[in-house]
Amino acid sequence: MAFQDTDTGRPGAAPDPSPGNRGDGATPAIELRGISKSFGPVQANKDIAIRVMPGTIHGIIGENGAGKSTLMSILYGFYKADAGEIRIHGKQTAIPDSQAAISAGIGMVFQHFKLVENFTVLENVVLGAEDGALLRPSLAKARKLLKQLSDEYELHVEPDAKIEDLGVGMQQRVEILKALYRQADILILDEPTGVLTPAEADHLFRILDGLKREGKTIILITHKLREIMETTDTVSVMRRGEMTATVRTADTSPEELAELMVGRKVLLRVDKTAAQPGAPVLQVEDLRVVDSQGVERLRGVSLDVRRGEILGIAGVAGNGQSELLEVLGGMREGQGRVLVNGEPIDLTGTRSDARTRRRRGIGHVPEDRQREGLIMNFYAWENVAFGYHDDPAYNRGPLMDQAAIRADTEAKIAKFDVRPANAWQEARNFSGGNQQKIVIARELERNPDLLLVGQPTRGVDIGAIEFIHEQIVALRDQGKAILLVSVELDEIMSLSDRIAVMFDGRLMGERLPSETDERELGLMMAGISDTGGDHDIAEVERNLAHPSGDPHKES
Amino acid sequence: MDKMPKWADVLLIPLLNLVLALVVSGLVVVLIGQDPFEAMAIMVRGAVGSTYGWGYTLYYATNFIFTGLAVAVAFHAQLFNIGGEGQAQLGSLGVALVCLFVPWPHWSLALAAAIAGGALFGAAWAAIPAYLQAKRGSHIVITTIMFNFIASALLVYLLISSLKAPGMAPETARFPEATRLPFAQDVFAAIGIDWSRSPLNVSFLVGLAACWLVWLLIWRTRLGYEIRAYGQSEPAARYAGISQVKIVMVTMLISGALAGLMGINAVMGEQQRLLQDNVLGAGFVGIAVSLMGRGHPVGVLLAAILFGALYQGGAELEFETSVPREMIVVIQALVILFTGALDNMVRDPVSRMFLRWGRRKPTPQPAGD
Amino acid sequence: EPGLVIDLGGKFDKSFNESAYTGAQRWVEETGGDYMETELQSEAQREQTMRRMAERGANPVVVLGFANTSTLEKVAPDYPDTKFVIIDGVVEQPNVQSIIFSEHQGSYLVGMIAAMASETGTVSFVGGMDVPLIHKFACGYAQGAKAVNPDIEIVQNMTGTTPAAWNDPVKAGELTRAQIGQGSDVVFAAAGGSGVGVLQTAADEDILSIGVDSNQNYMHPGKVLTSMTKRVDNAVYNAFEMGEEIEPGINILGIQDDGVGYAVDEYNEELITDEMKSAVEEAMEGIASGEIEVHDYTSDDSCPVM
Amino acid sequence: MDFLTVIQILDSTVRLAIPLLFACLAGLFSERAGIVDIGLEGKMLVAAFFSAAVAALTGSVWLGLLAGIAAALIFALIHGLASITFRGDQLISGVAINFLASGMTVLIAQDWFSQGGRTPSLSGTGRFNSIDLPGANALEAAHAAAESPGMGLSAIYWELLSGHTILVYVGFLAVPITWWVLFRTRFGLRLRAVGENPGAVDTAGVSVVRLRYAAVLICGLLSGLAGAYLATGLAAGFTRDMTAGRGYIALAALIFAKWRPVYALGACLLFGFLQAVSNRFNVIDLGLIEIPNAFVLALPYILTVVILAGFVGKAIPPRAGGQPYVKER
Ligand SMILES: Nc1ncnc2c1ncn2[C@@H]1O[C@H](COP(=O)(O)OP(=O)(O)OP(=O)(O)O)[C@@H](O)[C@H]1O
Ligand SMILES: Nc1ncnc2c1ncn2[C@@H]1O[C@H](COP(=O)(O)OP(=O)(O)OP(=O)(O)O)[C@@H](O)[C@H]1O
Ligand SMILES: [Mg+2]
Ligand SMILES: [Mg+2]
Repeated sequence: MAFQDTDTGRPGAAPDPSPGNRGDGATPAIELRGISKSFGPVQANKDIAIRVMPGTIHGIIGENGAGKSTLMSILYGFYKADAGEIRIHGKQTAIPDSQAAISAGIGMVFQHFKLVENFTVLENVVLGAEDGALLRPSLAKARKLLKQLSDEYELHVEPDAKIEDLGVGMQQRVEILKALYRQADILILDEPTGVLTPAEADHLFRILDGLKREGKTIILITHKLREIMETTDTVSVMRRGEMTATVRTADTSPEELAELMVGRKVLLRVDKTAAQPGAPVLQVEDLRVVDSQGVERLRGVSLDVRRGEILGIAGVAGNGQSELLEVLGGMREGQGRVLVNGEPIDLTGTRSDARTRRRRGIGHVPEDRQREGLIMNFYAWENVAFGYHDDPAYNRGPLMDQAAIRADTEAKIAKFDVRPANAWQEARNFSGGNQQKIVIARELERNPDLLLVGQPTRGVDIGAIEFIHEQIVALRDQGKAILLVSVELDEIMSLSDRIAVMFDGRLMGERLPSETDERELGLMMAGISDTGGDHDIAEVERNLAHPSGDPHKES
Repeated sequence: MDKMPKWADVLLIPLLNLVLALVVSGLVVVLIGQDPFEAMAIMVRGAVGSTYGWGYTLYYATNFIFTGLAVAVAFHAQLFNIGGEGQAQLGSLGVALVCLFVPWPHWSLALAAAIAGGALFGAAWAAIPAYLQAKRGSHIVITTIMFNFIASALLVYLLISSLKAPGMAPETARFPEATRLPFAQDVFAAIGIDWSRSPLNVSFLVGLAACWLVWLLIWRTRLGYEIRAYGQSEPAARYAGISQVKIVMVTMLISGALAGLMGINAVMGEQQRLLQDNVLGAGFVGIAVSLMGRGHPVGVLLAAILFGALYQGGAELEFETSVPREMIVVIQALVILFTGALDNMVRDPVSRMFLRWGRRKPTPQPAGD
Repeated sequence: EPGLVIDLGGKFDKSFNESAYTGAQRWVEETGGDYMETELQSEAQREQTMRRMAERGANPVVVLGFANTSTLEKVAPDYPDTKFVIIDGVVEQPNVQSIIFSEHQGSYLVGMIAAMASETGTVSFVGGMDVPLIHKFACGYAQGAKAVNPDIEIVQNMTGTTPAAWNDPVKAGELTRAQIGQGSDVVFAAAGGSGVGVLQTAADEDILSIGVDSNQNYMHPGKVLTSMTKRVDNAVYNAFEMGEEIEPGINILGIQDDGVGYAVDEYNEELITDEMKSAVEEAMEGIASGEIEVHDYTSDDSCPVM
Repeated sequence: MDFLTVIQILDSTVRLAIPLLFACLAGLFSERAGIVDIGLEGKMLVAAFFSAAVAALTGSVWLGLLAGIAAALIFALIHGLASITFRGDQLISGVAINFLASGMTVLIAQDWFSQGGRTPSLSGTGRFNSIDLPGANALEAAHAAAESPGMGLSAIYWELLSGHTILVYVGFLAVPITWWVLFRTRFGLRLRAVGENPGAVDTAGVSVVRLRYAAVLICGLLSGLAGAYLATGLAAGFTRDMTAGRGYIALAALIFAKWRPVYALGACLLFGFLQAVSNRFNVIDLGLIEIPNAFVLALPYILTVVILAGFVGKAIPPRAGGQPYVKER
C-alpha cells in the first residue's frame, strides 16, 4: 500500500481534524507525531513531533548527529520510522518508501546528492518519473518541461551535460529541478548551503522565496544561524535525537537558538594572545595536484607558515583544501616545491609518504577521523600507535611491544580526558568528540614542528570544541607552526592569526582576521577576489558550473 | 555498531551457520532417497572412527590448513584470493622440481628445500595478480580466477612435454626415495603405537607451525598490524604512511606462498610425483575454511579438520552407499553459502536478540564527554 | 570377493569402463557372487581407492586403464597377499597380472570395413587423449584402410592431451564436423566418453561412424557402421572367475583369443555387405596365422603408414 | 588453409560462441544492475543438467528448455537472496553457487539415471536440431556438383549461416534486444542507474530491491538458455562439469566488452573462435614459434588479465557493482 487518499492530499483539501491548531485555521502541510527511529544501538530520533504550515519556510537546526537528516529521510520515505505517524495536509499518510512521499507531493534534496554521475541531467531528472515504458518520449517531454522550469525559477542547467562534469552548485540545481519536475509542493533541503559560497547561497534563497510565494512549503536544514534568521518563518531545534523547541523565527534570536541547540550558553570566541611569529617552518611554492581523474585540484598554491602562528585556510568544501592537507601530509603526490624547516621534502616517490613526513616533524589531524584518522575496529591503544607504529619505543625486535603502547595510551587518555578511560575499547564505541580527542592526543603529544589540522571540530560537541581549540592554541604558543583548514568560517575567524581563502585550487588572497569580515571572505570563497568592484550574478553563475566541487567527499 | 558480544560473533554465529548448512545437506540426502542420519553416522565413523580415518582426515586437513591460511591472510587485507587453486598447483610444481632435480641425502633437507620451493612458486603465481591490483587496480578476484585456469594450462603443458615421465600418463617420474617424508605410521611405530597406513605425514606439523606463525604475523608483528589496518580502511592506511603497494604485494605473496606449501603434503607427502591435478579443489575449500574460521589461525585449524573429516567421511560414504562423493562438494557449497553469503540471515536476528536483551537489562552507560 | 576400480569417465561411458562393468555384471549373474566396486573421480584419488580396496580384502583388485600404472607400481608391493589385475597397462610385480589387448588388430579390421564403405575416399579417426595407446588404434585403422584402398585419405585428430580428453563430447563433435568438412564419410572414434559426441555428430551429419570397446551399434541404428570390440568384459569376467588364483605376468589378448573383433548385429546388418564380411574374415585368419602382420604403434612409437 | 576450412572454423566459432554469448549477456544484466555474478558457471551447469534430464525423461527438448531455465532461475534467486536481501558478499555467493551446481548436478544425475553423473544421450525431439535456411541444401549440392571456384562464396550461406539450432539464432537476436532494453526503455534506464547509484534510484521512488531482483532473474533466464543450449543444442546430453569454465570465460568476455551488449557479441565470437581454432589444430604453427594447444585454450584468460591490467583500454565496471545496497548500518 502506498498511502491513502491521494486525491484529497492536496493543499487545503481536507479540514484538519486535530485540535490545537494555531489561530489562523489552516491545516499544517506536514505534521509528524511521535516519530522514533534507532539504528542498532543508536537512537537517532526520539518521539519527535513537528508541524509545518503550508506556504512557509521552516528551519531545522541542531548539532551534527542530532538526527535532522534522519527525521527528514523518514518523512521522505528513505528510512522507515520505528514508531509515529505522518500527516500530510491533515491526512494521515503512510510513507513506506520514497514513491509514496513523491506521490504525496514531497521532494527532497539530500545532504549528499543522489545523482547518477554518468547520466545526463535529463536522464537524472526523468529517472523514476518516466511517462511510459519507452524512454524517448519521456526524455523529449522532460526536455520541454525542464526548459520551462528553469526559465520560471532562474534555474538554468544544460540538459545534456553529464553530472560528473558539473560543479556542486549545478548538481544541487539538478536536485531541485528533480523535485519540481515531480511537482513537489513540499520541498526539503538538507544543508543545501554547506557546499555553496555565500553568493550561491543567496541565489538559492531567492529561489526558495519564489517557491514560497507560489504556496510551496519548504523545510530547510542548516547549521547557519544567520540563514535561519534571514529566511525562515518558523524554526525547530533538535538535540541528541529530540526536538527541543519550535518557535517563530521573529520571536527568537541567534543566541537563544544556539543555547537551545547545545543545551547551555555558548562562547564562540577563543581566548588567545596575539601571535609571536618566528622563522618560517613551512614554505610552499607553486604546489600542484592532479587527481586520479586527471582534474587539477591544486593549481599553483604558495604559502608560508611560521613558528608560533596559525594560518587558517577558508573555503567552500571541495576547492582543494583537502588536497592541500593530503599532499602535505603525504597522502597523495604533487608537484612544486615544499620546504620544511628550510629543507625540501619529496612530493613524489617512495619518500613522499606519510611515514616520512612524520619523521620530518609533521603532525596531521585529518579531516575525516573515522575514515582516515582512526581504525574504527581497533582498540584505543592500537589507535594511539597508529602512524607511529614503527616508533622503536613501541617495538621490541620484530614484534610490537604491546605493553609499552598500552602504558602510553593510559597516559594520553588521562591527559586528554578521554572518556571512557578504557584503552581496551574499540574506537567505534567512543563518541565522536572522544574519538577526536584520541587523534589530537596522538598527534599533539608528538610535539610536531608543523601541525596540519583539518576540520578539527566537525561533529564534536561544544564542550570538546573548547578543549580542542585550547590545545591547538597551546601548541602554537610553544612556538609550533599550525596550518588549519576548516569550512566553518567562525572557527577560522576565531582561531587563525592569518587567513587565506581557497577557491578552485588557488589561493584568492590573505587577510588578517581583524581586518576582514565574513562578507569579504565569502566573496573570496566564491572566486571573486577583487573586493572593490561590483559583482554580477553571471560571475557567480560561471563559478557555479565549475566541476571542482565534490559533494561526496565526506560521505 | 552491533552490541553483540565477541563470543557470539566468533562461535555462536559460525556454529548456527554450520548447523543450517548441515540441515540443508541432510535434506539433500533425503531427496536422493537416503537416510541422512545413517549417512552422517557412516561419515563420522569413516572420518574419526579409526586411526585409518584419522590419518586421512588429518591428511586432508593439512591441505586445507595451508589453503585456509592463505585465504585468511589475504582476507585480513581485504583481498579475496580465490587463486589458491592455481597457487597451490604452482607450489606443487616447485616442490616437484626441488625433489626431482636435486639429489637430497635426507628427507629433512629435502623438506626444507621443498618448503622453500613450494612457497616461492606459490608466491610467484600470486605476484602478478597482486601487482596488477596494487598498481593498476585490476580486481584481484577476477585476475586470480584467470590465473587458476592459466596455471592448469601451464601444468598440462609441462606434464605432456618437458616434465613427462616415460609412459602414457601425464605425470612426472616418481621422486627419489630419499625425499619420502615420514608417515604417521612410521612415527607411531617408532614409539610402539599401531597406526594404520595413511598418507598423513610430517607436513601436518609444518601446517601447525604455519598456523602459529600466521597468528604471530597477524597479531604480533608490525607487518600484521599494517595488514589489518589496511584491510580495515585504505584511506587510513595511507594517512598512516602504510604503503598500499607494499601491503597488497606482501600479503598476496604470503598468501600465495601458504597456498603453495600445500604441495609438500599432497605431492611430496602422498603422491611422490606431480600429477595434472594435485590440488583437487583444496584452493576453494580454503575459502570455506577461512570463512568458518573467521580468519583466525585457530579457527582455520579447527575448520580445516572439520573439512578434512568431511572429505574422508565423504569418501567412505561413497564406498559404502550409493551417495556419490559430490555430496561433499554440496556440503562445502552450503557451508560457504551460509557462513559467507547468507551470514546476515542469522546475524541480523541474533544481534537484534542481543540488543533487545541488552536493553531490557539496563547496562551502565559510560559517561560521555 | 573381487574388486573393480572403475576409471575416470564413469561406468556408463558406453565404452571402455562400461565394457568392464558389463563383464562384472555378467559374472554376478552367472555365479551369484558379489564384488566391490568404486568409481574414480579424480587422478589424485587413485592411490586411496586402490589401497582401500586392498585393505577391505578385495582379491583380486581389477584396475582399468594405463593411467593406473605408476600408482599400482607403488601400491602393489604393500599388499603382497592381494592379487591385482591391470588392464591396458604393464606393471611388473609378482602379484600383478597385466592385460594388454591387440587393439591394432581390431582396428585393422574396422579400417578395412571403413575403406570399403567410404564413397569419398576419405575416412577419419577421432582419438581421445593423445597417448601411444590411442595411436595404436589409429595406426591399425589406417593400415586396414590402406590394405583395401592404397589411395585412401585418412584424417586423424585427438581430443586432447589430458584425461579430460576422455570426456569431452562437444570437442569430439566439433572435430568430427571438421573431418566431415575435409571429406570424410566414415569416422572411427576411439575416445572413451568423448566418442558419444563423434557418433552423435556423424549421425546428425548423416555419415557413418565406428564405435569402440563396447558394441555401440545400437546408439544410432543404421548410422554406426560397426564397432571395434575390445573384450574388456571378458577380461574382467575371467579375472573375477580366476579369483585369487590369477597368474601374474603379461597377458596379451588378440584376435585369436577373441580379445578384439568387430560387431555385427541387427542395428548394422544392412550396412555390412557380404563382400565386407568375407574380406574381413579372411583378414582375421591372416592375422591369426601371422600371414598379415599389423604393426603395433607402441612397439616402436611410430606408424609406417601415416 | 582453404576458404572452406576458414568457413568451417567460423561455423564452429558460431556454435561455440553462443553459450558464451548467452552467459555474457546474462552477466551483463546482472552487473549493470550492480550485482556481480561469478556464479554464471553454476547456473549454466544446473540449466544444462535439468534441460538434458527433462528432455531425456519426457522426450521433449522444449520441456527440457523450460526446466533448465527454471533451475537457473532458482539459483539466480539464491544469489539474489544472498546479495540483495541479506546484503552478503556477492563473490562468495557466486563461489558457493558454482560448487552447489557442480555437486548437485552429479548427485541428482546419479540418483535419477545412475550413469555416472551423466544423462542418457538425447536424440530426435529430445534435442535441438539444426535448421536449414531456405535453399541452403540446394546451394550446397550445387557447390558439391560444380567445382567452379566462384561457388565457394555460397558456403557462407549454406555452411556458416544455415544449419544451426534455433537457439543460435535466438542468441544473436538477444544482442540487439539487450541493447534496446538497456538504452531505449525505462526499465533499462533504471537498471543502469541502480548499478551506478542505487541511492539515486531509491530516492527517485523506485524500488532498488525489485529492480535488482529483476536483473538477477533475467540473468537466470539467459544463463538458463546458455546451459540448455550446451546440453541440448551443442551436445546431446549432460556430462559432469560440462560447462568446463565457460561461465568464467563469459565473465572475461563481459570485461572485455566493457559491459556493452554489442561488444559482448564481438568478445564472445573472439573467444569462440579461439576455442574453435584450438579444437581444430593441436599445435598452432606460426612459422617462427609453435603455440601449444594448452596455451591457445588459456588465451581468453590471458587476454582478460591483459585487459584488466589496462594495457588495452580501461574497463570501468558499473560503480555500485559488488556492493550491497545498505541504507542502515
Ligand atoms: N544509515 C545510518 N545507519 C546507522 N546510523 C546512522 C545512519 N544515519 C545516521 N545514523 C546515526 O544517527 C544519528 C543521527 O544522524 P543524522 O544524520 O540524522 O544527523 P544530522 O542531524 O543530520 O547530523 P549532520 O548535521 O551531521 O548532518 C547519528 O548518530 C548517526 O551516526
Ligand atoms: N557501540 C557502542 N558501544 C558502546 N558504547 C557506545 C557505543 N556507541 C556509543 N557509545 C557510547 O555512548 C555514548 C554516546 O555516544 P554518541 O556517539 O551519541 O555521543 P555524542 O553525544 O554524539 O558525543 P560527541 O558529541 O562526543 O559526539 C558515548 O559515551 C559512547 O562511548
Ligand atoms: Mg545531516
Ligand atoms: Mg556524536
